[in-house]
Amino acid sequence: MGAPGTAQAARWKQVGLTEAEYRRVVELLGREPNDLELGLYGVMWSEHCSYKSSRLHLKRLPTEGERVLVGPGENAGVLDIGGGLALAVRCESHNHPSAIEPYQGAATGVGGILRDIFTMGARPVALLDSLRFGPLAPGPAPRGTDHPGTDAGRAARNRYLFAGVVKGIGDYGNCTGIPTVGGEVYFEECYSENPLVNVMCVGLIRADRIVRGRAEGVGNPIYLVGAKTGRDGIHGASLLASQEFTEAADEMRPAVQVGDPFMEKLLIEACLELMETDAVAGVNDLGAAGLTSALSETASRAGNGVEVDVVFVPRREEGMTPYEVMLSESQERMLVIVKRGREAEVEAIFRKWGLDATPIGRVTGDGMLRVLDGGRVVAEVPVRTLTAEAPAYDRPAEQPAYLDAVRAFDPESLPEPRPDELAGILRRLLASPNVANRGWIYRQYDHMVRTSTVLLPGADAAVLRVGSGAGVALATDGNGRYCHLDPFTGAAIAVAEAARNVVCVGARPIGLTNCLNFASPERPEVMWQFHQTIEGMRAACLALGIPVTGGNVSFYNETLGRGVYPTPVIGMVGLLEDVEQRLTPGFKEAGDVVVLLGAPDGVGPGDGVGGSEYLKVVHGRVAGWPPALDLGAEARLQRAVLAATSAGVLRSAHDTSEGGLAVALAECCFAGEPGARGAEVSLRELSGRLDFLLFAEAQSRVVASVRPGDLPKLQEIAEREGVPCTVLGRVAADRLTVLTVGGTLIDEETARLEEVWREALPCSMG
Amino acid sequence: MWRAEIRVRLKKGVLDPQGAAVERSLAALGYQGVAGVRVGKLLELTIDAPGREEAERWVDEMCRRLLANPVIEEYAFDLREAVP
Amino acid sequence: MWRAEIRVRLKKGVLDPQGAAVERSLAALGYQGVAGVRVGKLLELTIDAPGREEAERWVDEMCRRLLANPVIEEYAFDLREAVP
Amino acid sequence: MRFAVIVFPGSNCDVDAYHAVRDALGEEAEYVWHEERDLGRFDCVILPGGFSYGDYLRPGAIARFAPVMEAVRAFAAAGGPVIGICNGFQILCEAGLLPGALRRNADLRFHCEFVHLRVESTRTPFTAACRRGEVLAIPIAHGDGNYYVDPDTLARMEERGQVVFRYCTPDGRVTPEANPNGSVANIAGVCNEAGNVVGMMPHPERAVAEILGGTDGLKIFRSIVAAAGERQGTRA
Ligand SMILES: Nc1ncnc2c1ncn2[C@@H]1O[C@H](COP(=O)(O)OP(=O)(O)O)[C@@H](O)[C@H]1O
Ligand SMILES: [Mg+2]
Repeated sequence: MGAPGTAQAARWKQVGLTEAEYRRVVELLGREPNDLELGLYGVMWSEHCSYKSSRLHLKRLPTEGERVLVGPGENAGVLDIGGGLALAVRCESHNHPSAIEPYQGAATGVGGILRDIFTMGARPVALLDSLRFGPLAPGPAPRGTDHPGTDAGRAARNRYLFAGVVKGIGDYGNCTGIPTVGGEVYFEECYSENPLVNVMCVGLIRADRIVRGRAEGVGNPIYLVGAKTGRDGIHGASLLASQEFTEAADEMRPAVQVGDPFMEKLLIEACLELMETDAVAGVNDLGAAGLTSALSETASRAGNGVEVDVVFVPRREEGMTPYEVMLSESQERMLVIVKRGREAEVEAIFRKWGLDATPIGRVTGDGMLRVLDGGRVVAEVPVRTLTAEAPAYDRPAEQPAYLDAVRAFDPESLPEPRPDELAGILRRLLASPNVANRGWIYRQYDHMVRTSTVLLPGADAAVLRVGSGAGVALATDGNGRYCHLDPFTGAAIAVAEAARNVVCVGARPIGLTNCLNFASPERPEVMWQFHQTIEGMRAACLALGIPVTGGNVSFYNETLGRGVYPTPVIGMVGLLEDVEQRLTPGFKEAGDVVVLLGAPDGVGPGDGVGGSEYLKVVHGRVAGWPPALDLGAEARLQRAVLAATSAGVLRSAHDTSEGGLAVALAECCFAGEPGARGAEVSLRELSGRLDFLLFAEAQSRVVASVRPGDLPKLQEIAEREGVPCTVLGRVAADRLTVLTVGGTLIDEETARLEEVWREALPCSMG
Repeated sequence: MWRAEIRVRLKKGVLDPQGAAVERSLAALGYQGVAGVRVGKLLELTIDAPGREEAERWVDEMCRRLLANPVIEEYAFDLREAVP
Repeated sequence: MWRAEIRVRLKKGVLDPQGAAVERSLAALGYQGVAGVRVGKLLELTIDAPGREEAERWVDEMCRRLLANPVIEEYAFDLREAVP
Repeated sequence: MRFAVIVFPGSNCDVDAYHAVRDALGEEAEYVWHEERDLGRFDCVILPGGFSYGDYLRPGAIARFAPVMEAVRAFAAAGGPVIGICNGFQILCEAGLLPGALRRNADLRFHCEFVHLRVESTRTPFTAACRRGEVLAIPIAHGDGNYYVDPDTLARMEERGQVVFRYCTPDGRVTPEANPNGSVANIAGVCNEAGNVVGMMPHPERAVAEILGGTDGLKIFRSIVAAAGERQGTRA
């Protein structure tokens, strides 16, 4: 073949490579690749599979810790939780497929993350979902973003996406019998064109039974098990997630895949039964880039080669080419590398579960990925050139221009509401979709199946009971608006808040997984945001002593040049030695003392106004600096709450987040026991603007309640840890009352406030 | 008044887990010669339109906008005049 | 070879939550003159039978045994000869 | 007592039912694979919740043809106590062992939450230890729990005390607001004419410990143990 001409230009473009990348392929092979080989490079070198824009930077994340048994690089991270048990943890995005077909996109996202977990030999025990959509109701754009406002059609589309995604996640999780125990959702203009759907899964495994995704043992047979292979999603997830949305998205539509949760359930049971036998050398799920990725990753991790013949691959459709078979992203399939001689045992297990299990090839020692079609070699490339030697870019980065303008905002310039307006503002915030009760979502998820969920959705974190008497706390967090205003701080807050949420239920954070959702890495501003985010996460992880066990990067969340906010989503895992010590946010008994742990106004007056829900909902602006985060203060606060928990002093705990102190207090009332669904608090001791005290989102604060007699003990602990401890007032029966020097600011029946908060999402969704 | 019978089917090539499950179940019940089972939707509705042409246009529009999911489904329909 | 198109409908008098939801959504989209929306199932399958009569008998049996639930559903089907 | 927990492909509350019997109730339990044909060694059969065969076509439609269902039928015909929970209820209806059918929830959404049930009939072995009118707090988790039966059959069932549970308010009133799924007459559970086969959408196996939010589900399992004791007593 001659020098690449115009005919060839189309060649690399068709598989999503650049000309330089194509030349690199030729150099690595020492020849021109054939069409199939080029297709292999196309998917394996896609952003989605190769992490080519992020790989160099992700190395900055701290990944070591005493509890980390498996760090990044495998299908999931694994954390030691004591008693011989471990947790496999992973988070993944399914943004692009969900934007095209919300129900199937989200459902197959759940399927994919489940496979990542049971691939390790772990039984999936919980799912969480972190979602971002555009606004559910029409409205103007806030000042400070370049995203357009929301018209009626756009709002209807957003509701359609939201409803479809929630149903997709629910149906898949419910059918497979894995409880969806928590998550989060935000609504912002920037997610209208590009919704985000991140799903986290946690699995339980004996620490000495971890299975690796490795093609070990030359001569071992390679089995493909589960669903038959169709033309689903060829160039689907991998290419979709590697290029921004354009009008051409329409053409990609046949790439949508349909999930089969029943098949997945059978796969889970069969694979876990199989892994009990010790007849397997390695297991890997088939995800993006299908067989190609599973084969090259397993071979690469083991330093081996693989040879498969596509004629053996069971097909759902006729006339499929080797290219289609190798690149198909059909769901619910697994690759199993079986120890030679144990084939019959393995086949019997899959037969019992009614699943196909077909030998398609074997492990070789020559480091090549060799694809045969009826015995004839149709592709042959060194495995490493598809994986380790894939390109890695240090793309140019530059601080975005918009930052100067949005940060010029001065909180003091805001008109100060009259005291009699504050109750109305509280009601508006409680009704904001970013604050309102999420029951509309989590009621659609079976969050109780497996009867391990001992703290149901609605608290700061979910708690599962595990082993004998221990508990695992799980939460996700990530405020993209904060990251838009300052990605470093926003990312650090995401880590800190996720950890704080876990701490608020009495658990010690032991590790995190994450999903980084960004616009196009080819834009220097986006790359700058990405760097800053990584650095912010790093700083928070180091300060709080929490290792990163893995994660996922999703770039190209943009449409026609307008991208999503930089949105890191943190999935936190916490451990309670004694599950009976778990804390809940609700007040327990009238007369208990209500305390605020942490500095009431953060680092100073006006802290936490920038980027707040108050600023957006009431003043129509997205501006300022996000709340400041003093990592030392955060670490002290978390230590104090955990110390008070061990001492058995706290009756309730809930951190302040979107909506600030006033919303946090209201939520403690809503979750209160009968007769303890109110509070009478006073801001008399606090100085500063009332709207800021009530609604600013200063970090590192927790609302707690204690028996009056235990207050001194709590104060002592707080003092020892160096954490401010302000007595706010008392738990009351059924009203939320906020007083100040001048008189009563808020005096509302809890039930009335709760109605506003509870009805907001159901009302928007009809 | 027109009565429309709308048939919504999964596009060719799109996986139909329900159809596959029904096919396996039929085989287990002893119906060996059954193949190609596909499960779709059947929608029926009455529409008040001045004439067949309008009824047709409206039903077609409804299918595109709501009743079928163009990403994975295709549709077809019949109309017959109904006594109100 | 015979291709069967089977229509499974909720019996008259059995409330149809899906139909009601579709009707509400259509009204919200501005289709005022739509009424009586019912959502059923459309099953299609190929059956290897020596003749039309056998094919008919078998499909009818499948419907009674599996494809429709007689407590709430009724069914009807068409057969046409298919080239294998 | 020895409980059989039937496992269909796609069952997923089998483990919970098993543990409820073993750990909370303190009786024996054994998983029974859907291909087995003999239930002779058991005193009670549980058809657990989940999504047998993915709930494809209709929930329970495919599972009812499993080989084990012949044995369940025989066990029930001999007067043995059988309870279907959620998907198990759907399977029993599809199999014709219980009257009626379960349609899609009225709002087309899956509902997972604690609800209140009023015990309407204590003539079944599963409610014998409850009081009539007693209110139980037990979770539901289903998308197809909208019970339907034609009016004539319903009238006959009411007469014979075949309506076992109804959705109600915390203080026991049967209101439309307390009905989570649109079931006729707020029905949450029914039994056959003989009273030994019960189906219910709510999950008693999820309410067997304080740490899970309540123990009302245990009353149903305890009833069956008590009823079996009595039966043996009368036989002796
Ligand atoms: N998408 C979701 N799926 C499941 N549960 C959710 C979802 N969004 C929020 N929740 C649950 O609702 C509760 C409140 O969530 P959120 O307001 O994000 O809490 P916080 O402010 O403490 O981070 C939590 O228990 C959370 O797990
Ligand atoms: Mg919180």
